[in-house]
Amino acid sequence: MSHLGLSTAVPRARSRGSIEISIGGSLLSAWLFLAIFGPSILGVDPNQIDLVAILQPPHADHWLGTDQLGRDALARILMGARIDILMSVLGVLPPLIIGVVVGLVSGYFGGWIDSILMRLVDITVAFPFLVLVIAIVGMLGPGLDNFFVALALVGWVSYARLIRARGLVLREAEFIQAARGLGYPPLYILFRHVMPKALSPIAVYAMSDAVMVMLAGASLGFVGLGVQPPTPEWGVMIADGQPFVTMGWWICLFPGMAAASLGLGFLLLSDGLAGRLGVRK
Amino acid sequence: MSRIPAIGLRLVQLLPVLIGITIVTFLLVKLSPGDPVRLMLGDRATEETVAAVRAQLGFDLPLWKQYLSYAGNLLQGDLGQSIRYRLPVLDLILGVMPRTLFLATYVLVLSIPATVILSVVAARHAGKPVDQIIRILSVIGMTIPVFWLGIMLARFLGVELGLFPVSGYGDGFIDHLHHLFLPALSTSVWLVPMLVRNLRASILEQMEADYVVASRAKGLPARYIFGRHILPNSLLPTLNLLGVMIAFLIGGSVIVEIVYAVPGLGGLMIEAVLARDYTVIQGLTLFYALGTVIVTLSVDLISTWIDPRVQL
Amino acid sequence: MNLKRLGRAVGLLAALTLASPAATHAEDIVRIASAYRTTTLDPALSAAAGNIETYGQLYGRLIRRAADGSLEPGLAESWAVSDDGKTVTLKIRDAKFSDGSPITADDVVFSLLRVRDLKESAYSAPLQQLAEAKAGDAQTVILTLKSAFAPFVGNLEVFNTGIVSKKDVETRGEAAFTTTPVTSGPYVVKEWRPNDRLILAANPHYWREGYPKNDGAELIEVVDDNTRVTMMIAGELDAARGVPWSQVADLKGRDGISMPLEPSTVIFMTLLNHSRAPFNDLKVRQAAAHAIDTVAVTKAMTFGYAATANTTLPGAVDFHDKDNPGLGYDVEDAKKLLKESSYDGKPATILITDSAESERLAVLLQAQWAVIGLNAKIEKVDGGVWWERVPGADYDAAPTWWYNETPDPDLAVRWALCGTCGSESYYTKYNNAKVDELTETAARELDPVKRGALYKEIQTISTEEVAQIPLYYPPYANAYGNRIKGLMMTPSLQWTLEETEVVQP
Amino acid sequence: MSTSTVAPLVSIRNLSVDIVAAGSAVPAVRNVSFDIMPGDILGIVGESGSGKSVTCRAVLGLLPAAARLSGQILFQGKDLATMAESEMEKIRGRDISMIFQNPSSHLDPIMKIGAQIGEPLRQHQGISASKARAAGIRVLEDVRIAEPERRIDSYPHQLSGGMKQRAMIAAAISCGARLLLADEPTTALDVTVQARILELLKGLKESRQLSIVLVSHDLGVIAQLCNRIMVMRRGEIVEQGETSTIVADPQHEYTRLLIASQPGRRQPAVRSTATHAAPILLAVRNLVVSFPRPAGIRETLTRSDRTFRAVDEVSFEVRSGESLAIVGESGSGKSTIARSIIGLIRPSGGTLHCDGQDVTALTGDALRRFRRSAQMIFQSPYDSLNPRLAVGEAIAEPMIQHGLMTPKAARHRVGELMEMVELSPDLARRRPHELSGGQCQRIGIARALALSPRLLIADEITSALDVTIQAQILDLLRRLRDSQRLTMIYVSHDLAVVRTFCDRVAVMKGGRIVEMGEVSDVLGQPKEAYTQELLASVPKLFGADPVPVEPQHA
Repeated sequence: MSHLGLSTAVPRARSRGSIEISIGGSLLSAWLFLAIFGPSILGVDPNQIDLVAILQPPHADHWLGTDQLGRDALARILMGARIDILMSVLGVLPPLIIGVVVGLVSGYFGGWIDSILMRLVDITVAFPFLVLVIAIVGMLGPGLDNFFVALALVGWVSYARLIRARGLVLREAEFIQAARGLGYPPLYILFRHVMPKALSPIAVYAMSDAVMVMLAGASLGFVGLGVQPPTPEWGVMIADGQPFVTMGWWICLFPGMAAASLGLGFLLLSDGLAGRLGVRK
Repeated sequence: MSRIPAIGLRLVQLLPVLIGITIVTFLLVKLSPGDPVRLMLGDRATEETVAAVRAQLGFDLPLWKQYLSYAGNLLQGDLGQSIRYRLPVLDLILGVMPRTLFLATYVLVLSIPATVILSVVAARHAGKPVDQIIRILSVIGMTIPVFWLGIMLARFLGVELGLFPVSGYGDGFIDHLHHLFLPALSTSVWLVPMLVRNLRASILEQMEADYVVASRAKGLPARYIFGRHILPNSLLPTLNLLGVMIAFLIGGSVIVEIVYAVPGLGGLMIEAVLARDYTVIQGLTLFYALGTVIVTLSVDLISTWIDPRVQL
Repeated sequence: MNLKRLGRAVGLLAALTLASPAATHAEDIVRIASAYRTTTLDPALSAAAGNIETYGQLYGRLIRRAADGSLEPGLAESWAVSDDGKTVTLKIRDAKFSDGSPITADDVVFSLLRVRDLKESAYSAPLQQLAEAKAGDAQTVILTLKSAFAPFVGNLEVFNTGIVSKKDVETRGEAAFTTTPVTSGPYVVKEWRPNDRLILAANPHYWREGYPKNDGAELIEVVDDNTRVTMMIAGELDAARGVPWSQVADLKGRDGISMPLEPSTVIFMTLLNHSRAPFNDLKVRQAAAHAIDTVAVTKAMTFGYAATANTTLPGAVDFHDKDNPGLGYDVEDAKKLLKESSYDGKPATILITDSAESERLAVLLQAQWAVIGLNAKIEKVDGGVWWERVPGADYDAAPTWWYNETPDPDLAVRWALCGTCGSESYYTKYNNAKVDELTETAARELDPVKRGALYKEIQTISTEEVAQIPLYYPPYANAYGNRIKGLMMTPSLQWTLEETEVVQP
Repeated sequence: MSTSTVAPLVSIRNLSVDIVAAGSAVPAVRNVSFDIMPGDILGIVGESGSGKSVTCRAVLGLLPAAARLSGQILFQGKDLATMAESEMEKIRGRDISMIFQNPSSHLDPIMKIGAQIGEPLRQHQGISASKARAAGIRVLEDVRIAEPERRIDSYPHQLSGGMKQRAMIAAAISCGARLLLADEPTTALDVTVQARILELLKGLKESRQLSIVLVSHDLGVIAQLCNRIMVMRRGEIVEQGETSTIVADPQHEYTRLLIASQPGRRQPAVRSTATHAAPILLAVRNLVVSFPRPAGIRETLTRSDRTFRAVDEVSFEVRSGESLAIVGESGSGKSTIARSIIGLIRPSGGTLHCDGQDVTALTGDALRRFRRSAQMIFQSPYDSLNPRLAVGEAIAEPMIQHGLMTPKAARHRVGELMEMVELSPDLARRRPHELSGGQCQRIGIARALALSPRLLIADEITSALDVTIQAQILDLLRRLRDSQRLTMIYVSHDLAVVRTFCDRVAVMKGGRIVEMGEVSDVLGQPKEAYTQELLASVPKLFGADPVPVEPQHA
């Protein structure tokens, strides 16, 4: 529709998605800051048990109250930020890398490699995501490391599909044809020209995937396959705090708000990036 | 044109995938640590007893023999016997499946209208306060853990207000609707935001499509264009997402099923995993795979019906 | 306009769902929810909690245990023990199976030997002393023991000794127990929905006249603790097993719900692996025990509803030594002991399953041990792995619980403290020849006073040697609705379901 | 027009349109006034961004939400500019209709064309679906679609481009509109199809007493069809009047530039015939390129032939220093040949000898080395450049990748190459979207020349450019060709360009060469019917006989 002169006449708003990016970015940076420096600034051991002071409501000594074992909730939430941010990153990155490599190879080279990899994709997607993650974690045993293994085994599929589709489109793009015509080596074209362009939807998807990973982690905690105690992971804090909700409203509320705000940060950044990069989800 | 041969061919193409699935689950379960017999016999069984039962169940055979016998039984329609319950796996699965299917359908019945309405409202007021509110609610819906929401809904709507039962499945259609309302609602709260985000974006994209201008040039009213042109075109990508989501729902209702004590496929799966009930895990996996295949096939069929460009 | 339409749609739906009648239950069906599942109906095949709760409802046993703990006639209307204590003769009453066929001495012999001899029998320990069982006549059973054995008659009340129909089992085989077995107890199986619930109906041929006092029961499996409580409050249950301690106060305060906290033979303790460092060193074990403030742990874990444990045996078994001072909480002493010990600073593995309770216990142990310099790391595994690694002695500490089937301590001692009775002191590999000897002596001793002294000695030795670290004795925290009367849980994990009346239909 | 005795159909007075974005208003149309007379075919010509389409859309109130409009659009005594949307809807499609450039995107892909044609009928006349269908068939006959009963149940993707445009026209005229606004209706079509659509419009004007506003960037198209012309530039009308007057005697400097830029206006290339004796650089023998047919399951099942031949037994030679044109319409296989030559597509048969070396046998490094001597310039100036790379990097990249230069030396060479294509080296740091289409195409040329190729293939390089830019690029290429002694293959659908630019021409149709020879011979006295049709279809600025128009106004 560029023929019309309408869309070109409109000065393209380069600031598209900026509000989302700035709010989402600030949320994430704030959490990153809190995760890195929070625990040492506060200086309270998140695993310090005080059996005399269990389930105390927020007050001067414990700003966000204490939990069922008398541990300081604020200290646990701050330490939990490390776990949850790490979880989002480690839960997203390996599947992303595997998926990108598989998808690129599959989409750009095609042929029998593509056929085999896509059958693998078909097999993997036939399993419902959460059930497969639960099954794998159940098999390997609970804990963060096995959770990441499960995510890597299951999560790559979405990335591979996304990037394969992009690869198929880009393969026909004129600037890629041009690069081939100029005699660049295939792998150079793949990594220098195809990949950067194919990564925009991946970046957008990864942000919302981070939220899914956090939720999956929390759900695993709920069915008893979460992180090893006493690791202060937010989802497990919520799940473990469940039985005590009637005794103290603060126990699940604060980790819940922490998780929601980090999730909000990721989703806003995802939206913002989508707007900025012109990615359709 | 008749689509029967096409569907048949699709099924044939899926055979290697199905075989792959059985191999993957078989290995996944077999190579993992933990002894199912121990769980089956309880705390105080002796080692001799455990060994005897293992031998009886054929767990001492080489892996490939175990797989072959499993695959052979499958071909005869025999999914084997639950190690834990000593009941045919097929009976166990068929016994709980209707509940999960009912729940999944219920979720869809709640979610699809909500998705369409919310997306349409959001897209038509893109950038305005209504849109922002829907968006914020979506984000909240997506970030709240389902089990947390489930327990809160049960406490508030179920216990405090006494509007809905907080557990079980009920007897009879109306009773099912009543019992499964909260589980379905809890799931929808998570599902709808995902679909809304997708459909809203899709509608906004279609609203800028050339044929919309062309339709306006024909003098068609905006509302007609929206309903007759923009919406059907927008639904296609969301339909594909929905297909993925249904497959997810059928198995992924685990958490909700546990919170609301709805004995369904998800709960059976978790129990089977925790108890290492190999045969049940394998049977369920096969069912999930079949379910996914059927859903994907249906989505494809609906797509060809909506969009003549799509070929099977 | 679209919001309006949305509102209308929701309203319509709500009207539809609200208009439906609340679930109607048959008038005197008792609804009980437990986290533990029924996985088999064959009494010989399982010793898991859910099945233990179920067996008693289906299979009548020779002996019954009265509310005060004394033994009273069951299917055996009388019994006599020979003077040498080696022969037990039981007179079977004129009773019928649920299919109307008579219960004979043959069925009794068949049932008992099945539990003792079946390859897959889950728990043959109660009948290990049984040398021979034979039918005297149709109504008489003669049991010969390997040696005199004081607790034997009491063992005929253990959960897996229920009487099954020989004919039914022999004709239908395994299938008899996967659908609707012929039963001898108060109920028959109306429908079994595995992974969901067991629906029981009154057995019309039950020998106890006028029992059960209800038409049937639903044993519903609800894994999540909160959900059971929510269901209880919402009035969807008559009884909820295992209310989380945190919710006990809330439920106690609610109208129409009672929370009696019934005595149990349950003990929470932590296993210690005696076969490898660090806990093969007595001083390390003692240090570990002294490091734990069991009173505070009891309070933190159960909000004070449980009693702090003082010996290695459950508080509610006979001959429990209430006067044993226990190991005591003394951090300085613990530090000193640890310093004197062979402990090299390597972290010990605390192995737990995914239960919330064992997780919290593990965290508490870890924190309190850290105070005296005993390092520990927590390893959470699923039940299958736990049950592989504990018997294989591949752990250092494992907080868990167990209960005793009978008030008599014999089985408890054999299970948890005896190194030569099969379970190697609950897989701790604790092996004290003196304790083993005392176990056998006490079992043969028929005089209760003397037996008491022997069990006291066992408790003293094993507690001082820290066979395990006892933590607390919790009561059963079951909630009951006021729709029913007469339902309780006996210390040995049996519902008094047949005594239960529905008073407020 | 001042002496008109007939009232204008639509009278536009002081129309201005601003597009508001990010708080600032950008003028798209400035203070434009003109009349559309009954029976008029008014041509609005201008380059991209001239405001011609915006003006056209403003008449029907189809501007985007960001547009701010002032001035009057008088139609039947009412001002369309201030009319309520609900009123406007009654006029659109009934009194005034519009058709658009790309029929594929302007038809709803998932609705049968019959329904789409019937929509305005049902909307404006409230008739039943079956009556609308019958009426639709009649309109399809009017726009001369064969087998209308069958076609009415087709989906857009089942129709060819020309048929889709006819279907769109059918929808536009189905309610008997008096004015048809045609916004670049033939730009996306092949030249022979374009000729037929223009013919159709001309016919409809007669048979339906239709007035037409034809918006186009192609002065030839306008001149051929319109009796009046309005030339727009940067949102303003620079000149308007009778077609013959304007073409023969343009008053405004810009109009003169526009006319001068028309390919047909330029002098045929005067080239030495010495190339006849030059050695053969490229020899193509029996070249076949097959593609797998996009097979549905049905085809897979029936095992019918799953390939089609895009290039079918084609042979030709190119001598050193020569410029060969390959012309043809879309799907004729001309681009496929171009891509086969540099190895982007692997032929399924035949040979390609370049400098005596069989290109089809080359793989890996050998193929990469060969590519230094044969380079290609692509159609879309923006799409052929990686949007993330600065244009300087894009030019340097081939030299570095082929190990011809160090990055530092390459940077220096980039400056030279940019000057060679008449761009300021200062632009090297810009990214493609920061440059104009013409500038990007110059970057594309510079990049192709970076490897100093002997053979340069230009694939439709000017079709995405405005005509004045097109002329500049062709002039540049001509100079480079001569100074660098390049052998060229010029792939195009534009015969007018070919006539002025190339020595020899091969006319392709359906994968085969139907006629080949010296440009002057083939285009002067075409022997094949297809070549004749092709030539006849080219809109001519001069000698065109504008549509006879009844003198409704003097």
